[in-house]
Amino acid sequence: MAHPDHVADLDAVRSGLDVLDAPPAPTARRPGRRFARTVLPPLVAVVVAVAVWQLLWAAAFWPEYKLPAPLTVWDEFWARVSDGSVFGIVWTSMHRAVIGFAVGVVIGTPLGLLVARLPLVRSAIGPLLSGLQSLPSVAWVPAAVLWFGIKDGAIYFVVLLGSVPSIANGLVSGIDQVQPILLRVGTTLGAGRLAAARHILLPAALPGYLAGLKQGWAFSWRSLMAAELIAVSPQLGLGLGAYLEQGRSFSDMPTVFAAILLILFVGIGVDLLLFRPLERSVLRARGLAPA
Amino acid sequence: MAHPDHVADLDAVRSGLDVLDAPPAPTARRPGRRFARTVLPPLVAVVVAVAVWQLLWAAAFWPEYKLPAPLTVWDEFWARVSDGSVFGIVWTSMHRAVIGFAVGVVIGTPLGLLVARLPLVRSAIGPLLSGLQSLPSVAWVPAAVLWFGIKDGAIYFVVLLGSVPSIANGLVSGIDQVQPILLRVGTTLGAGRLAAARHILLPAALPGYLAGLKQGWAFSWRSLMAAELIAVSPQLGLGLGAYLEQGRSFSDMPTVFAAILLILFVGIGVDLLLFRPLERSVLRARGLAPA
Amino acid sequence: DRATGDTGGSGGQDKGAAAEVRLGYFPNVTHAPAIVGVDRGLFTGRLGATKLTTQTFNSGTDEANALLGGSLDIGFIGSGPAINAFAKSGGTIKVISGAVSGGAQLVVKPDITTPAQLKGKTVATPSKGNTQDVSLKKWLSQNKLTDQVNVANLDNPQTFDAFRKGDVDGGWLPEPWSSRLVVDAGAKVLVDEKSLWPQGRFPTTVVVVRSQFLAEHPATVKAVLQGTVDAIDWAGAHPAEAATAVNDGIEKLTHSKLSQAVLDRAFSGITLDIDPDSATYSQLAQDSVTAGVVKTAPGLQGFLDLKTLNELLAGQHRPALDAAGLGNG
Amino acid sequence: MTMTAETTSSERSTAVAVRLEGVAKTFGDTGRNTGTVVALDRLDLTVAPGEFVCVLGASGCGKSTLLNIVAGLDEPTTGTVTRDTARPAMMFQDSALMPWLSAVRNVELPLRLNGFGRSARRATALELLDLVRLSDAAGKRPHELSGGMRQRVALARALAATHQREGERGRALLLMDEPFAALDAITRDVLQAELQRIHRRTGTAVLFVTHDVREAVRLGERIVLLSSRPGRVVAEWRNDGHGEDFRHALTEEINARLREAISTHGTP
Amino acid sequence: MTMTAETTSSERSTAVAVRLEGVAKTFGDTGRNTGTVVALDRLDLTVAPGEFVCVLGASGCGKSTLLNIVAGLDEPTTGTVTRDTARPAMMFQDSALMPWLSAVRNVELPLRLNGFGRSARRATALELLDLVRLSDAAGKRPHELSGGMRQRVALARALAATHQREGERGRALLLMDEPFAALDAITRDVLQAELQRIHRRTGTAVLFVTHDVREAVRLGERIVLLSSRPGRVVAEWRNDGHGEDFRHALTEEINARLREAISTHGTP
Ligand SMILES: Nc1ncnc2c1ncn2[C@@H]1O[C@H](COP(=O)(O)OP(=O)(O)OP(=O)(O)O)[C@@H](O)[C@H]1O
Ligand SMILES: Nc1ncnc2c1ncn2[C@@H]1O[C@H](COP(=O)(O)OP(=O)(O)OP(=O)(O)O)[C@@H](O)[C@H]1O
Ligand SMILES: [Mg+2]
Ligand SMILES: [Mg+2]
Repeated sequence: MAHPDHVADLDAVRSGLDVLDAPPAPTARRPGRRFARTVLPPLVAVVVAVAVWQLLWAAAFWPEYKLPAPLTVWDEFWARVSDGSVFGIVWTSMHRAVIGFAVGVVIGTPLGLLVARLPLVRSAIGPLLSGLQSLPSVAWVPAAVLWFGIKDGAIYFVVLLGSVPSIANGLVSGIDQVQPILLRVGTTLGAGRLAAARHILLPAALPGYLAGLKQGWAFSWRSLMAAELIAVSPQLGLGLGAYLEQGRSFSDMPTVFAAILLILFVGIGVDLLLFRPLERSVLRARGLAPA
Repeated sequence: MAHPDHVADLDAVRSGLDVLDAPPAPTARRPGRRFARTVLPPLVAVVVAVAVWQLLWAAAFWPEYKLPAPLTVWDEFWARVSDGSVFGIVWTSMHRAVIGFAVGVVIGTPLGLLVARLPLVRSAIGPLLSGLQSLPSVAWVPAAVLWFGIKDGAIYFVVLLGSVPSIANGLVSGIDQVQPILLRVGTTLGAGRLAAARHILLPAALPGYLAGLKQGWAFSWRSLMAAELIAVSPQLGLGLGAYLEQGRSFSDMPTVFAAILLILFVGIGVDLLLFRPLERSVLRARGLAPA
Repeated sequence: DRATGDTGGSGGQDKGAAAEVRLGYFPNVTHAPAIVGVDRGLFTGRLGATKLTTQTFNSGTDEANALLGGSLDIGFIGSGPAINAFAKSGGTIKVISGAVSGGAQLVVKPDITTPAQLKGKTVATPSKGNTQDVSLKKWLSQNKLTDQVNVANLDNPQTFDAFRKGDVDGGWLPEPWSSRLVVDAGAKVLVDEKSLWPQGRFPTTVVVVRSQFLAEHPATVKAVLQGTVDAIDWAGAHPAEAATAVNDGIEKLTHSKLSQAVLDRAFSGITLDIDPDSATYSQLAQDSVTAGVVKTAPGLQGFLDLKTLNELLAGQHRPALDAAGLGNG
Repeated sequence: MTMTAETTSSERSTAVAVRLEGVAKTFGDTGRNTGTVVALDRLDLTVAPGEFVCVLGASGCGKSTLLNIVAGLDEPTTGTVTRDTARPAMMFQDSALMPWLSAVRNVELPLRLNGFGRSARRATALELLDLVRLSDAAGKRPHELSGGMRQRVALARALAATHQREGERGRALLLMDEPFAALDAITRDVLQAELQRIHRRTGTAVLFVTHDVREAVRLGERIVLLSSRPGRVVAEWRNDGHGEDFRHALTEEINARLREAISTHGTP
Repeated sequence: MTMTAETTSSERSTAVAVRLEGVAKTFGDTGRNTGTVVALDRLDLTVAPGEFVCVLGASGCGKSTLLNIVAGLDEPTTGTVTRDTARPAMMFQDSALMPWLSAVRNVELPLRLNGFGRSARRATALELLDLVRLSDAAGKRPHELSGGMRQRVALARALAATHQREGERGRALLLMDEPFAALDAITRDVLQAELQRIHRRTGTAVLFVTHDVREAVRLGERIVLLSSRPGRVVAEWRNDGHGEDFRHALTEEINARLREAISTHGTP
């Protein structure tokens, strides 16, 4: 065993380090460390991915039209950025997705609550929800056009049919995992049906519900991309889905890749800025913080 | 208060009923009751939905081409059944979906485990997974066709890009909700990293993981539908996605509706026959059985 | 320093007849020669021991990608995707024959009778930058209507639905959709694209082949071309039967068929012909610049390779076709 | 099988807070062939209004099941439960705090559910936390508390649940399942005294499950012993004597009877 | 901050099973400004091989934290922990059974993790369940067990974790956090005797947290009293006398000291 004094010295150093490590109060250093921990690794991952791509391309395994050069894609991307059209494209899709998702949450949450808590409703429409989830969005496009016309209404219809079942199902499985003892506690504390849902069921199911919301967001976003293919017209504006389709219909791989990257960025951004912090705070508050 | 004797009588009757209700041993009656509880309500829901549809149609709010008559759809459906082609269609899609999903589980599970347990991996590729989830499957179709050709390979590529991120994300959020005490117990019982994953983490995360699998199945199924639109050939066979597209490309609403119904049926069937029983048994075993 | 493509140029040597040839087309009237040829066994008859595998597509882009990805050898494809794929891939594919020409119209609501009445209205085309889109935009600019008409890009079936619902006022559409709008939805023809081209001919469907396949298996390509010629000749001799045969072929592939009225009208609008209308491609490429969908016209040098076709024609004592300067030189 | 929460003033309902008659509870096989468990059988028990009844019994004899039935959380398989009180407040065997709420908000929860105003809520909750000696842990989440601290928060919460708004009918009933099991002797002492004070002051009827015979003798006005397999009342004592000696003797007697009750069964 | 699991035979490591020197543990603020909690401070404690040490202390004084540190589950903020034993088996304060495993499979789990064969596993597990008087609940899931039954399953599981395969080095160490808190007096009696028997037979060192002074006096060879805020060893007794009287006197003394230790602090 090491000499005690020496150990003590080392410990002093280490505990000194620990003080830096475990902030006793939110210090100014925090944002920097946080950046290093949350933003840097995905950035590194992206850089590595691009490097591999560049290598693959440089090795010329595949002809250019099969795998465009990163630079070509970047040029296309940058052209969209520098002429400003990228902001319009992202904004068009983003605001639709946000509205569609919000409406999906407003409809899906009570629906999920009903399905989870009323056995009859569960067995009647529970499987239907799962069935609807597996219906591809394109299936609804003809009906949407006929019923709602080439308007935003048709797009929202398709998006909602994608997001609502998924959000509802997420809530159902979140609720299914709630410890029954908490509900019994609620009853003895005087919670009625509604109060129990509001004060016990929903907060208790929150971690699972959040997971469902995340998947629901992915569903609405994908459905939106499909819905945006319905029509490209000045009234509807050019969204990400339509931009992707443009690349596709011109057999223009750089545009297709630029669109994929844009969609990825938006997805990653939403995850990093919205879902990740939400999840962290919810899990932290319950002592479930991830490793 | 009611007369005690009377109450006793009533109780005798009720407890008699209860004995029927709470089976002391698995009796032959059970399957019947189970049927009544799990299969009947969705059937009733379907019947109600069809009735409403028929009414809407009969009221002739909308011209026939906007809302086909249930009977017309049924005729189309029945034509496919009676010439036997429906089985081929469903089988083609079904076996691809099952294979794609199985491979997705095999890839997504260790991936999810890594993301959930290694903070570095989590911050590096966690957001990427969510980003990939929100990429519509059609985005991959041109690349898949170029890279893999018109083979099953292209279809599986698209399906995997849909299912893997979703399954991995499901597992991650399942693991995040595991009570840390269980992992500490595992450590004191002598579990190493791998053994802890196998014997504690995965079973503990099972309810959340199952929810993720369900969403993952929906994702693979939808991606499959998108992938099946690429091409129809004797080698590839006609799947549900291609069948739907046929209806779409002719603006043939009865076919579109028949395809939607078929996809719904398959989705509901998979839910009722696979996920529901799995969920029930997992939740039951933990005393979390749904209401 | 990079390869222009693993299948680029016409490298590779003649390896005789292929064991298998993979043929792609659409289940659509504009692909009539392919449907007739497959259905009546005209290709297999000419191919002998070579196995014919068919694949049907819904999107020209996917079919072009399949050709570029090497999972298809010969394809019947729209002229637009063919030009695109050629330009993007640096000559990985070539057009070896025409198949169908004509068959696109601007159909509109019956109360619109002059171009000027389109002001403020919405007209649909299948997708941005495709043949009909370019034609419409060029026509609009010629009529000084650019920016006064809303151009929406919609899948043809969606255009049909949207027109019936009243969301769009017309469409510049290929067959059979222009016929469907006229027959099933009461639209009227405002412009027939035929009237805009010399002799009323413009390429709708052409036959393309992977350059490498052509170099390695010219005999197989020749056999497929022979089958195409047979199909077109047969259809020319039996127009009514041909229409029915196409409809039956479509039904076999898709479980759906066109109504007789639509079929007849659509068939009368198209011409089955092996002539690829070589002279029009430079114009088509130029038009897309005029219409403002691309900035520079793609170079089409080497786009056409009519050698095999001309050999065939020579064998039948028919006049050779000219590549209008887009051949291999 | 009937659960009647009567408030009509019949001659009996004024005399009891809770009456169980012939109550039995069987836990059915949940499909894994482990057979059924008869937790309670033909159990009769009456709690008078304002009475403090302690329940003793071997581990697994059905005490928690009994409380659940009284609280109306479980239905008895047979038998009747009559309750003439307001909704009973219950303190569960495991503290079962809401993991997403801090200690003080856990205590506030019943007040909130019963419509108390924000400031009244906070004041009462802090008072109760002070009572259980946890004022300075008010802002902590359950996972940051020690086992005994969690139990004390649960105690404060159960006490908060007995608070009634003006105009609420029925007298309070408090069901407690080994509330002091995780506490050191001194804290337990203090809280026993507090509980007794509250009981005397408010006239709340208490049904109190414990394993500590001396605790039962200290607190209970009546002590009930359950047998196990099946749970049934096998002995009852009125704790109406006085002095250290009486208590000591009673403790000894109960201990002996408990040992006997347990050893007559194969498994304790 | 150093955790050394030594096996080299220095003169000291043969003499101790566990040695804590100047151990402190501070729980940091997790971002909600509730301030830091100093749970342990400059704590020194040694457990000799095969020794049975009982730890007493007020609720929330840091006993569970101490066990976690000894088990290596938490790192001390400062100080050194030396352990010369095999991986310690721990019984947590809340039973923490795996909810998806039946009672017997919960007990089998440590055996499985340590590579015992299937039949040996089952036999040992059933034996241990019999020891805790739960043979006929072997097939039940945790949610079907009473609180005391769950605690007994956890006890059986902890005992199973002390089983070592042949060739495993180090003597066993058993850490127990209020293992009998939820048990009735009689069952507790029986299990205390069993535990003592196992301790004597196998020479397992035991660090035993309890709130029951009499239990500590009955079981412990040494009894350690922790103060609270911060937790530190404030008194120690060797339980080396004999007879009922010695025990009674010791109990009284410890109780008095405990009361004193607790009342010197603002909150118990
Ligand atoms: N949900 C359940 N399913 C099946 N059996 C159960 C269930 N709940 C309790 N039991 C059984 O009922 C019996 C009584 O349980 P109960 O929890 O009432 O015991 P208890 O007297 O509170 O014991 P303890 O003092 O250990 O807490 C036990 O044998 C237990 O296994
Ligand atoms: N994860 C944690 N985060 C913050 N504080 C904690 C955490 N764990 C324990 N504490 C605090 O440390 C102190 C000691 O807790 P510990 O669980 O060790 O007490 P204990 O002696 O076991 O008490 P009990 O007898 O009530 O179980 C308590 O004040 C507690 O609030
Ligand atoms: Mg109990
Ligand atoms: Mg503790």
